[in-house]
Order: sequence, then C-alpha cells, then structure tokens
Amino acid sequence: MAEADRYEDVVRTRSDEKFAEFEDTGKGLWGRFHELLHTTPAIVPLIVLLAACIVFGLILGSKFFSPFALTLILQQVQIVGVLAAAQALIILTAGIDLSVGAVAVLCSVIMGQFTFRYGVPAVLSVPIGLACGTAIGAVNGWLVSKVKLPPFIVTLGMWQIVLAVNYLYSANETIRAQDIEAQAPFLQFLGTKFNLGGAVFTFGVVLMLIVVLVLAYVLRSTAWGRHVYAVGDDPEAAQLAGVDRHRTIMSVYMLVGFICGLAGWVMIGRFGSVSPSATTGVIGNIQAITAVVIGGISLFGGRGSILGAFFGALIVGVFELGLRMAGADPQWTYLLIGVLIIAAVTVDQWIRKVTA
Amino acid sequence: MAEADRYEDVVRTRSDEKFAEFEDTGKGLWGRFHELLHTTPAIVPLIVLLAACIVFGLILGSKFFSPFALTLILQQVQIVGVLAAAQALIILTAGIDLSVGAVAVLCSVIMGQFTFRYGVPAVLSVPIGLACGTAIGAVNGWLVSKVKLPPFIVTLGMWQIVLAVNYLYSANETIRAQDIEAQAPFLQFLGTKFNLGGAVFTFGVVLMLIVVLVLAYVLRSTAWGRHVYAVGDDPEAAQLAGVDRHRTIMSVYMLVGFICGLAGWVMIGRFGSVSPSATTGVIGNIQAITAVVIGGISLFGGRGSILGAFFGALIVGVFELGLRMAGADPQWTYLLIGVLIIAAVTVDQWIRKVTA
Amino acid sequence: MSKDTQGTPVLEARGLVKRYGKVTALDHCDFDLQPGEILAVIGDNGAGKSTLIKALSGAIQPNAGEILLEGRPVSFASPNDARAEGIETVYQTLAMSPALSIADNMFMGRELRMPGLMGQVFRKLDRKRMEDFSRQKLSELGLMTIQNINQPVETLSGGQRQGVAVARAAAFGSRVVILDEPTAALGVKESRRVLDLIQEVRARGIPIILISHNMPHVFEVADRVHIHRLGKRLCVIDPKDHTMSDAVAYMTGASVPEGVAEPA
Amino acid sequence: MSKDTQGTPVLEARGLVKRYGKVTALDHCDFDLQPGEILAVIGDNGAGKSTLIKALSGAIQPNAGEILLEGRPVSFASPNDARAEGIETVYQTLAMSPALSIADNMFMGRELRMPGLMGQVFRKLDRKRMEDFSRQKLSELGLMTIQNINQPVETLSGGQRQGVAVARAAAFGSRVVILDEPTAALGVKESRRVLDLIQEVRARGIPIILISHNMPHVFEVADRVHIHRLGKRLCVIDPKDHTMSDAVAYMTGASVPEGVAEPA
Amino acid sequence: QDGGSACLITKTDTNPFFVKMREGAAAKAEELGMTLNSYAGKVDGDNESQVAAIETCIANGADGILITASSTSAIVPSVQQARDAGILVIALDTPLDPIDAADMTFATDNFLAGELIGQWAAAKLGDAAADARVAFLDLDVSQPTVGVLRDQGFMQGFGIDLADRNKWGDEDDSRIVGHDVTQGNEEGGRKAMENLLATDPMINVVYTINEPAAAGAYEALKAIGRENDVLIVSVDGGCPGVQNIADGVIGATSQQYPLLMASKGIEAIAAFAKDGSKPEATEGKNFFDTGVKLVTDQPVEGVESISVDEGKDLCWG
Ligand SMILES: Nc1ncnc2c1ncn2[C@@H]1O[C@H](COP(=O)(O)OP(=O)(O)OP(=O)(O)O)[C@@H](O)[C@H]1O
Ligand SMILES: Nc1ncnc2c1ncn2[C@@H]1O[C@H](COP(=O)(O)OP(=O)(O)OP(=O)(O)O)[C@@H](O)[C@H]1O
Ligand SMILES: [Mg+2]
Ligand SMILES: [Mg+2]
Repeated sequence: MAEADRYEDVVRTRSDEKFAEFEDTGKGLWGRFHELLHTTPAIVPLIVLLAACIVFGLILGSKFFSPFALTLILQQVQIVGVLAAAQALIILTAGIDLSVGAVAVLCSVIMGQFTFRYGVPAVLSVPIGLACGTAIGAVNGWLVSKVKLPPFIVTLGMWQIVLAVNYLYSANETIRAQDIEAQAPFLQFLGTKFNLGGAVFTFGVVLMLIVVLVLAYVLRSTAWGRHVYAVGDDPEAAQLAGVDRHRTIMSVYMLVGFICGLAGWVMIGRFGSVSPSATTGVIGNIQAITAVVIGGISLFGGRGSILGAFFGALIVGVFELGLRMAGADPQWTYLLIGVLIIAAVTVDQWIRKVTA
Repeated sequence: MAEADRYEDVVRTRSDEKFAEFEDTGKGLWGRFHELLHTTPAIVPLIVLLAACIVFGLILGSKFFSPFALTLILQQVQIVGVLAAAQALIILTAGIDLSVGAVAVLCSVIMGQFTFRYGVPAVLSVPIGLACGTAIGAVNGWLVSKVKLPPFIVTLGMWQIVLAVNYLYSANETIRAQDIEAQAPFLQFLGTKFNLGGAVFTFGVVLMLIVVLVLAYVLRSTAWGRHVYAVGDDPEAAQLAGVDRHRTIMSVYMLVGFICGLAGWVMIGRFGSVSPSATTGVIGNIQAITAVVIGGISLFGGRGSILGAFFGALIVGVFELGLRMAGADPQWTYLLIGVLIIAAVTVDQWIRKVTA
Repeated sequence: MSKDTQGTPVLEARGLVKRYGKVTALDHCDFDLQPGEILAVIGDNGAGKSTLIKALSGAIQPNAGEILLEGRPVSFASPNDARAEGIETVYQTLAMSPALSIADNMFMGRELRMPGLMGQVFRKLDRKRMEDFSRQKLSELGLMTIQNINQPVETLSGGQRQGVAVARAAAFGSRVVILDEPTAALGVKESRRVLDLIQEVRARGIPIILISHNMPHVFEVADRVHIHRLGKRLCVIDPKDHTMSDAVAYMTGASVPEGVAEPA
Repeated sequence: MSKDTQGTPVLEARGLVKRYGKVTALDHCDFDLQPGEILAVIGDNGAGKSTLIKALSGAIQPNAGEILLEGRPVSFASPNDARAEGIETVYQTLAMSPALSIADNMFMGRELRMPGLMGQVFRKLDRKRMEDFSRQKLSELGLMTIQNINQPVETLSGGQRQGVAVARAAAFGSRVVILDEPTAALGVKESRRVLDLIQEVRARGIPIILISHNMPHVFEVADRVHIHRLGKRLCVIDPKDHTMSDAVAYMTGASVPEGVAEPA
Repeated sequence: QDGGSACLITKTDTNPFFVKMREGAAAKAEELGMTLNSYAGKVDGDNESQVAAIETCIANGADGILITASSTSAIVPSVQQARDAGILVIALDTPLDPIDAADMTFATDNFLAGELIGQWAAAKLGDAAADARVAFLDLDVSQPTVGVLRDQGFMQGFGIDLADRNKWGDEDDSRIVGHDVTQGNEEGGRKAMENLLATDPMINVVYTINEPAAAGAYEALKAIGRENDVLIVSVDGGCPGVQNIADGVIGATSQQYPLLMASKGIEAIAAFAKDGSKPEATEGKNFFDTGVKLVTDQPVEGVESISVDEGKDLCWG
C-alpha cells in the first residue's frame, strides 16, 4: 500500500458514533404547525384565504356568507382557477406561460366555429378544440425544450400569434348563446347547473376542482410528478439523475395546452356564447400568474403546490367579489388587488421566516 | 513536520510549466468576428436590425429608406426605447419591472395636473413628476431588497396600484394639447423639432439616445455598473466580495423610476396632450420586456448590454412600421410581431451556438 | 488485495474524442476497466477525467471513438441507458434535486409503483417501499442515520449529500460504479466511510472507477491507477510497483513513464 | 518555522454564538490568531468552521459574543467593513461573479478610478491599472499565466478560479488572510502552489487562518491547529507535539485532549 | 338610503365617455336618494368582468342594472339571469342582441353616429370624395361592437360598400388607405396615423373612433405640416372634443349624451323600485333614443348639424 499513512484509522474506533443526527422537533402545537407548514406549503395561502373570508364576512355580514355569494366566487374563479392550475404546472418547471389565456379563447372559438361553420357535431368539436390546445402546447414545449429558448419569450410570441389567429380565424364573430343552446347544447355542457344543499354549482366548477385535485395527486404521487419537480429544480441534475428532461417538458407543455383547451370549454359553459374578444385572451395570463404567485409557488421552479395556486385564485376571487359587494369603485378594487398581491406575498415570506 | 509525506514535492521540479494556457484564437476575419460577439453581445441584435432594414428596404424600396420613414421609426420607438433602457437595468439585476409603463403615465399625469390643477410652473412640475417616479422606484426597490419579495410580484402589484392611482387622481381627464401649448409649453419641450440633413428629429429622440448612451457608459465603465452586473449574476457572491447589495438594488430601482418619469415627459412631448388612459400604462411593460429580450439580455440577470435593448426596441419598431407600410393589416402585424419575437431569439441562439 | 487483471474488460473505450468549442477535452483517449477491480483515475485539474467518465456513463456523447461493455460495442444516448446496463455514476456535481426528499432522489428515474390497480392504473408511487429501501441502504452501508428520509436534500450538509449520492450508486450499481471525486468536500471521518464503502462494493464483485486528487486514498484502495494527462491516458500503473511521487511526477509531466513518448 | 505565539492576538473572538433556526452552528466559540502565524482550523463537516470565519469576516453577524481586532472590540456589519480593516477572506463558495472578468472580480468593491476629471466627475474606471495589477499579482504569485485578464471567470476551470480567489485575498490582505478550504477541488500540483502561496504571504508577516480537511497539508504548514468540534473550539494543539492521529481523534471525538471535558 | 339600489356597469372606466356617464348616474342617484354601485370592464370588449358585475348585483339584491355591454350578445345569458332574479335591466348606449334581451334600451345609435360624420365628410369634399384617401383609426384588433358600428356607419355615410357589416377590413374600395387601431387614446391615435401616413402620405380624410384618437392623429399630421389639409371626423361629443372642433383639430363629431342616458336610467330604476313600472320606448322605435347630433362649425348641405356653441352646451365633459 505504498506510503499511505494510516492516521485516519482512528476514526474507525468509534464507528458506532452517529454520522449526523437530527434534532427531534419539539412536538408541541407550535411544532406540529411548523411541520405542517414545511410539508404542506399550500397552508399559507389557505390561511390568507380564510382570513379574507372572515374580514369580508364581518364587513358585509350575511350577504357575503349566503350560499349564493359563496358559490358565486367559485363560478367567477372557475376560468382563472383552471388556467392557474395550468400556469402552476409550467412555473413548477421554472417556466412561465403568457399564452394560457389566449389559447383558452382560441380553443373555445375553434369548438364554436367547427360546430357552426363546418357543421361538425359538438361532441366532436370539443375534442378537436382540446387537440388544438394540446398542439399549441406542443409547439411551445418543443421551442423550450429542443430549441432551448426561454419560456417567457416563446410564450410571449405565442400569445400574440394565438390572439391574432383567434381574431382572424373567427372574423371577430361572436356565436350567440341562444344559437348554441338551440343547436349545440353540448358546447354549454359545463354550464349545466345543479343544486347541492341550497348552493348552485355548475359542471365547470366541478371540472375545475377535478383538474386541481388530479394534478395535485399526479404531482405528489406519481413518478412523472416527481420528474416535473426535479426538472424545475435543477434540469442538469435531473437529466444526470436519469430523468428524460425533454419528455418531461414536452409532456408538461402539452398537458398545459390541453388544460387551456378545457378552460376554453369552461368559458363557453360560463358565458353561454363563444366570443373571440373575451378578455381572458388578453389578461388571462396575468390573472393566472397572479393566482400562482399569491399561492406561494416559486417563480424559480421546483417549489410549491398546485393547491396553493387554487387558493391563490380563490383569494383574488374573494377580494374582487367582496370589494365589489362593498361597493368599492372598480379602480379602488384594482388598487386594493395590487396591495393584496404584495401583502399576501409579504405575509407568506414572514410566516416562513418566523417558522423557519 | 510530523508525518507529512513529501510525495508532492516532485511538482516543484517543473514549476516553470504553465499552470494554464489559453489557446490563441485564430485571428482571421472569422476569429475577430467571434471575439467581437463575445465582447459585444449587442452585436447580434444589431445584425438582426440591419437584416430587417435590408429586407424591408428590398420589399418597399425607397419608400422605406426615405428620411420620413426612418426618422418616424425613431419617433415611434422613443417611449418604448426609454422604457426598455429602464427595464434592461432591472433585468440586469435579475429582476423584472412590470410597472414601468404605468409609472411613466402617472408621471406625465402628475406633471400635467400640477401645472393645470395647482398652477405650479411647468419648469417645477417636471422635476416633481420625475421625483414621484423616483419615489415609486424606491418603494419597489425597498420591497425587493429589504423585504426580499420577488421583483415580479412587487412590480405586478405596483403596476395595478399605480394604474389605479393614475385614473383616480386624474379623474380620467385629458389635458388638451392646445391648452398645454398655450399655457405651459415647457411640458412639451421634448416634442421640439429640429432638422438634421433633411430628417426631422425631436428632443425626445435625443433624450432617448442620451439615456441609452449614458447608461451604456455607466454600466461599462464605472464601479456602480460593475456592481449592477455582479448583483445580477450572483447576489450572494457579490455581497461576500464587498458589494453593498442593498444600495445597488435601491439605486437601480430608483434610477429606473426616474427614467420612467423621463419617459412620461417624453410622452407629453410626443402626444402633445396628457392622457391618463395612454396605452403605455397597460402594455408598456410588455413592450419594454419584448425589446429587452429581443436585445439579448438574459432574464436571469448579469448578462447583456443596454445597447442590445435599444436595438431590440428598434427591431420591433422597424417591423411594425415595415409591415404596416407593406400593407399588412393590424391583426396580421400583431401575428407577425409574435413570430418575430420567437424568430429573433432563435437566430440569436443559433448565432451564439455556431460561434461558440 | 490485488488480483490478476487479464481477460475481457468490463468497460472499455477506444479513441474517445470530445471537443467543447475550441477545447479538446478528450483527445483519442483509451480506457479499460477489469472485472472486480478498483481503478483509480488521476490527473491535473482540467485533464479531462470528468469528461471521460461522462462519456462512459452516457451523460455526454463523444465526437469519435467507441465504448465496449463486456466486449460488446454500446452507445449510450443518456445516463438512463447506462443505468439500464447497471452502470451507476456519482457525478462531481452530485446530480441531486435540492427540493426533493432523500428517498425521491435515491429513486429518481426508477421509481417504484404500487402493486395492483393503484400502481398500474393510477401509477401511484409506492412511497413506503422506496423509503424503507432508502433508509435501509443508508444505514446498512453504515454511512449515516438520518431520522427523516423525507427531508429535502437541500437541508443536508455537503458531506451528507455526498453520502446519499454514493449510497444511491452503490445500491443500484450492478455492473460498474463510477465515483467522480466523492470525497472532495468531506471531512476525515466522512472520507474514511466512503473509502470503506468502496471496498464493500468491490467485495460484492462490482468493479469501481474512482477519480480522486487524494494520493494517499488512491494508493490505499486502488488496484490499478489510470493516469490521465492532456485529454488522454498517459499510462496505467500498479500502485504496488510505483510510489506516490512517481504517480504525481507522471501526471504533472515532471517525468515520463517508461515506454511513453511525451509529446513535444 | 515555528515561533512564540504570546502577546495580543491579531484577531480574537469570545463566546460567539450563531443560530440558524433550530441549528446552533456556533455555540459560545472562542478563537484567537497570533501575529504572523498560520493557524489551521480543522473539524468535522458541519462542525461550524465556515460559520466561524464568516462571523470573523463580517459575512454574518453573530447572535452573541464579541470580536476583537488587536485587542480593540470591533463589529463588522458587512464583509466590506472587515476588508477595510485589512481582513481578506476566500470563502468556501469563492464569491465570484461568473460573467465578469478576472480583473473585475479582483477589484470588486474597491475599483480604481481614473485620475483627474474623468475619474472624479465621470467616475470612469481605470481599467488598465486594474488589469495590470491583476495580471502582475497572478503571475507574481507564480500561480498562473492567463493570457486574457478580461476573460469571464466562468470560462476558468475550478482550479483556476480558486487561484484567482486566493490571489485576490493575498494581494489585498494587509492584516489577516482567511482561507476556507482553498484546495478542496484542486489537483496535486495546484494544491501545492496554494500551499506555497500561503507561506509566501506569511513571510510578508501577515497571519493566516486556514481551514482544511487535508491533514498532511495542515501539519505541513500550520504553526498551531485550532480543533473545532460541535460549534466550539475544543482545543488548540501544536502540530510539533501531536501526531495527525491525535488531531483526527480529537476532532472526531474518538479521544479527548488533556484538560478538556467531553460533554455528555 | 331607501330609494332602492342601482348598478351601473360600463365598458371601461378609463374612457372619459364612461366616466361622465358614471358621474351623471351618481348625481341623479344622489338626488333621488338611491344607492349606486359602479362597475366596469378592465379593457374594451371585456365581457367577463361585466358578467361578474351582474352576478355581484344579483348577490347584492339591486333593484336595477344599467349596462353598456361590451359584447352585446355574449352578455345576454347573464342579463337573463338578472331579470329572472327580478331586476330591471336597462341597456345604455348600445342595444343588446337581441334588443329585447333587456327590459329597455336607452341608446345612441352608433351606426347612425358614424353615418352622420361619413355623410358630412363626403359632402364637405364634394366631387373630390370620389378619389379621397381615407384612413380609419379604429379601436382595437379584437373589433369590439361599438368600433365596428361607428366604422361601418362612416363607410355607409361616405359611400363605401360595407361588405360584411359586422367587421371592418374586408372592404375593397380603393379609397381606403388602411385601418389601424388606437385603443381610443391619443397615443394610439398618433402612432396609427403615422403608420398610415407612411403607407400613403396623401391621406386627406381620417375617420377616428373617438376624439382622443383624433387628437393624436392631429399631432401626427401636425408633425409633417399637413394638419390643415386633412379632414378629421370623430364620434363622442365630449367637451374637449367639441373644443377641438372650435380649435380646428376635428372637422365634425357625432355627439352622444351619456349623462342623459345615465340619469334617465337611474330615474327608470327609481320608478321601478317604487311601483314596478317599466320605462317606455320612444315613439316608433323599439328603444328609448337619447339621440345623436352632428357638431361642426362648417355645416354642409343635406346633413343636419348643430354649431359648436350648441354642442358645448350639451357636451358631457
Ligand atoms: N460543458 C463544457 N463546456 C466547455 N468546456 C468544458 C465543458 N466541460 C468541460 N470542459 C473543458 O474540458 C476540459 C476538461 O474538463 P474536465 O471537467 O473533464 O476536467 P477534470 O479532469 O475532471 O478536472 P477536475 O479535476 O478539475 O474535475 C477543461 O478544459 C474544461 O474547461
Ligand atoms: N445559511 C444557513 N442556514 C441554515 N443552516 C446553516 C447555514 N449555514 C450553515 N448552517 C448549518 O450550520 C452548521 C455549521 O455549518 P458550517 O458550514 O459552518 O460547517 P463547516 O464546519 O464549515 O462544514 P464543512 O467542513 O462541511 O464546510 C451546519 O449544521 C449547517 O447545516
Ligand atoms: Mg472533474
Ligand atoms: Mg465549511
């Protein structure tokens, strides 16, 4: 063994010693709360959400806590909620998608135009719309993963392209709710209402909940979900550790395109009509990103949960409805939403700090 | 010296050997071009810009190369150009500022309202407007640097707040160009025209060029500029190496607020009037970011040059005007700008790759 | 402790070339690993050691040359291909996802699914099985006792992280285990554990490639030492026949081993 | 090579405490550095060595305890404060800006300005002077010859980067130079250069704090060895009176130095 | 307050037109002792926010809703929902599609507004109208209804074949230099004008969606010294706009009466809240016409118009 010096052998004499020990967390109530915070990051936006509900409840009284108002919030956030789930997925991979809203609008237009212009049965038009969404997602994913362009730029360009195509293809024509109801009610399927203990829900709301829960499950409990986090965390490391980076990114963008298609279908259900000029195309991306960041998902990828994004969407919904009901001027509402965005994230930061 | 083993001493026998040697770049034309690319990243957007000019020149002939069309581009990009310079500064520190456009509009409104509502002389109102811009920048900077919130969120919130304040404060009232011309021409100072070899320029264009050149100088040749790059590159490392991270970030955000104030003044010069509903408030941020990314500045901070952002703004300007002159209708122009964004960055990526 | 090293090499490379722009990181490099041996690879910073093992493990694709696994030419398009052949690697950068748990990292890319319907239809991960396996491997290898196998890797110290990476490779490597500077940031005690682990893995009959700058460690555990210089294999020496000074002299170019012509 | 180490310490710390959430990285730690000596700090991974030197160099603020510079209490709010007092540190993470040039990094936070109007009014950097100084320091210290002092640090190899960081500290350190594992990723030859450099700096009369896991290196250059264990100083030994085995035994807790009671 | 409660939902709250409408409604509500909540879309064409606003009004138990619909057909299901909840819904400014989807419509005819300025411009040019060079400065690429109605109305009045009446940009009359969009403000107006001037510097008629866009277009023309030989026409009739006619910036504008619409609307809701009575339509029309008048200081033969001074008395800014 040549000149090797055995001075290190001494460490063997106490090899029973622990290499590293982790302090047992003091398991008081506070300790449990800490642990919860660390294992379930969505808890912070949930707290903010509940606090917001309580505050508005105090201000507005029973008007706010009526089943109508409470289910109204769900009705009003359903589109942003679905888009936020899609956006959260992308942001988990350290990307960002500025085209989500535009894709949703285009998909709804495609579903409508295929039915009314080409006479395709609505049960077929819907899958065609969803396929178009998926295809746009695939283009985004390919540009991000293969051509290695920054997601911000790819989707900034795609946003404008999709929006312009949407206007050009639809010739800016709205398909009226009455016509859809008469000729292709399936397009409005997600607008179907049902009553549950006095509160009115629509299938669109149910779909939003399903999308969020399924994504939460998939991200948490399947290999694919773990790969999404790993790629967002450190793509190089994930690749070396055996994750197929390209396949993961492609699948995420395609899934997001598909979910945007669903959001388009939800839009038809909610508004009854198909309108290419729906504002979601223009500001849906910012709304979704707002929900995601209020929900505590890191813009740098790899951290946060889809439930957080959902709570984020609800927080914005509660604020908007609450302020409107309180009669605030719309500009004051925007101002307060702006303050809310900053405040929510400050609180989040602060909670994480004091419980570190 | 205890048991230390001197097997390493052998390396001293050839200590004249070089520790590391760097291949001399083959200094052909191609070699020089390589070096230029690496030392001057703004060269890629410049190439794209020239290529775009040539293509439009070929399509449109002398119409495009007329002094009118060429100076028109400068006129049209002056606001976005100033905002892009501000945005580039922030992006160099690995931040992003969604509030630039809104701050510019608010500053122009403040300049106008102070003059017309409170009767402050215009020569004072302008500095007041600039001070307000700087103050908003300071708030952004403080939230980013001290409270450690992500810049995206801070400025997303600030965008909405500033925009709402802008409408509320101005009561949506436009101050007419004719009134300004009669009572406070200094507000329109940057709209003053002068003739240079047949081409008409305004002081606003000159101001844009000055802002860009001064920032380029400061970033390149002063300690502060180096600190901005260092903080954007790796804030931890910069801090350990002796950069005052907080001061650098604060100064960047404040300077950006000030430049946005200048952009507000430029707006008055260009439009003659003061209008709180100027589009810049809503899409100025996206326009500025588009210019910056087309200009090759990394969204992750620390890489790129302010000149690149300026060329990026010009590229968009050339495309917009060129397409309109070629008779593309607004929706098609919109679509093609989307394609351009993706294409420009792809070309940039490709050039960097083949010359690596 | 030494053994005869003739026969078909487990892993062999012929004339590997890898260029990064103007830098030639591998310059017609040869390599062979014999069954059951510990082969150390030593060389200056930047000599191309990491590039060599990245080529062998599929993390990069060489521009030229061929790789043979037990005599059969292979070409790995990704680290996953190499792992499928039983080649496990601990990269110099560790290749862990900081925000994910130890168990997640151990099984990244080869997750276990629940048996039955849950696994096949819902593709649910079998967390319990993965955690038990991870915990068992980590403590079985005597490397560490970690209370919570679900804590994110980023909460571990550098040494602990390196321990997890080594344990992952040792647990899954069935044909070759490659370690790129596994003890660089480790303390004395921790380094010692890793060296012991290397010998345990070898005792299971699995050959090991070890890159290290620590000569005493290299000379302690290696059966053969591959000396890498300027992107290629300069020579292979037997640590029993050479001193550390010889090895250092060869790798730094201070002297030239017999039968090798130093390039001009 | 050894010397008497009595007198006022250059740098001294009393009862430093630093907590990170639930972890106590420094637990009433004492420290002293005598004039002109090389003091090695050794200890297990996670013992708190890096935290100690970060406290001494102003990179973190301790929760309790005091720091004395030549007998006078000081409190550093940032690394800049410590640098102003002539304390230069090479952190374990190197603290370089990858996209900036070698010269920029050498002078980060203490840039030189042009003389006259250009410098005072336009605050223009004197690039030439900074480049010349950097080139001179790098080659003077025999550490490397780099053709282009303007190349970004990210294009350097890990070893070269470490060289630049060490050269920066050696060039500007006028009172104390602190090195946190400066040879961790370095090859044999490069480590040797760094050790030579340490001795050169000491020859200029500047005391050095060296953190390292490499016992032979520590015992080769150190005048005294501070053994760190569980967040505090366990003891200080003279390498001439103790063997490496002793040191390793103390730092790992295998045995207890005289006059120290091992905590329960 | 016991006079009942009303909601006012406008397209945006950044356009002075709607700001004034809100002021009119607020003043009348104050006078009648009613509670008024105002809502608006975020941008032109924002249907989603208007739907949310209607839902809020239902939740708040309002007596009546005044709405200027961003999308006249897409809003209908929500309006129906409000009417089912016993709320009086009055469409302001723009009729819904179909018009009877609302209980009553207090509107200006935007198509007519466009037609008036079109006729005026044609008459002003006389024979030169046959080879005029016309620029269209529209609202937005998404072609919101109001923009299309005014644009197509102008074409009708000017004598251009409309092709599809529901969109602009599909006409093939060679007198059209092009369309560009302005977002209805000075900034967009100037840029759009410049773009179209770059295409054809000989433009001599400019249709603008509203007066701020017209002011922007004027600046662009002024920059090349052509402000005096180009006809700019617009729609709205706000006080700054009327003043701009006096100053020679705009040739003619079609004036609308948002304050009147809003105060009438509030009165109707107050009446409905008191005794359930609904407002009546104007004689011979299926809506309550609040009227539109052409304001110009250069009246032409065959087009009825009012003077600038009359316009100033009626203007809403
Ligand atoms: N991704 C890359 N891009 C460009 N050059 C690279 C890349 N990876 C390695 N190189 C270069 O290839 C050469 C060999 O690098 P390599 O990492 O293989 O050296 P090494 O022997 O592992 O050194 P060390 O002991 O420092 O780890 C170096 O000059 C390095 O700069
Ligand atoms: N920023 C931080 N946040 C939380 N914990 C930290 C932080 N920095 C250090 N620690 C913890 O403090 C303890 C001491 O760390 P330190 O880096 O000082 O150890 P060290 O002796 O330098 O180890 P090594 O030899 O591995 O560098 C460790 O348990 C570490 O996890
Ligand atoms: Mg290596
Ligand atoms: Mg350390």
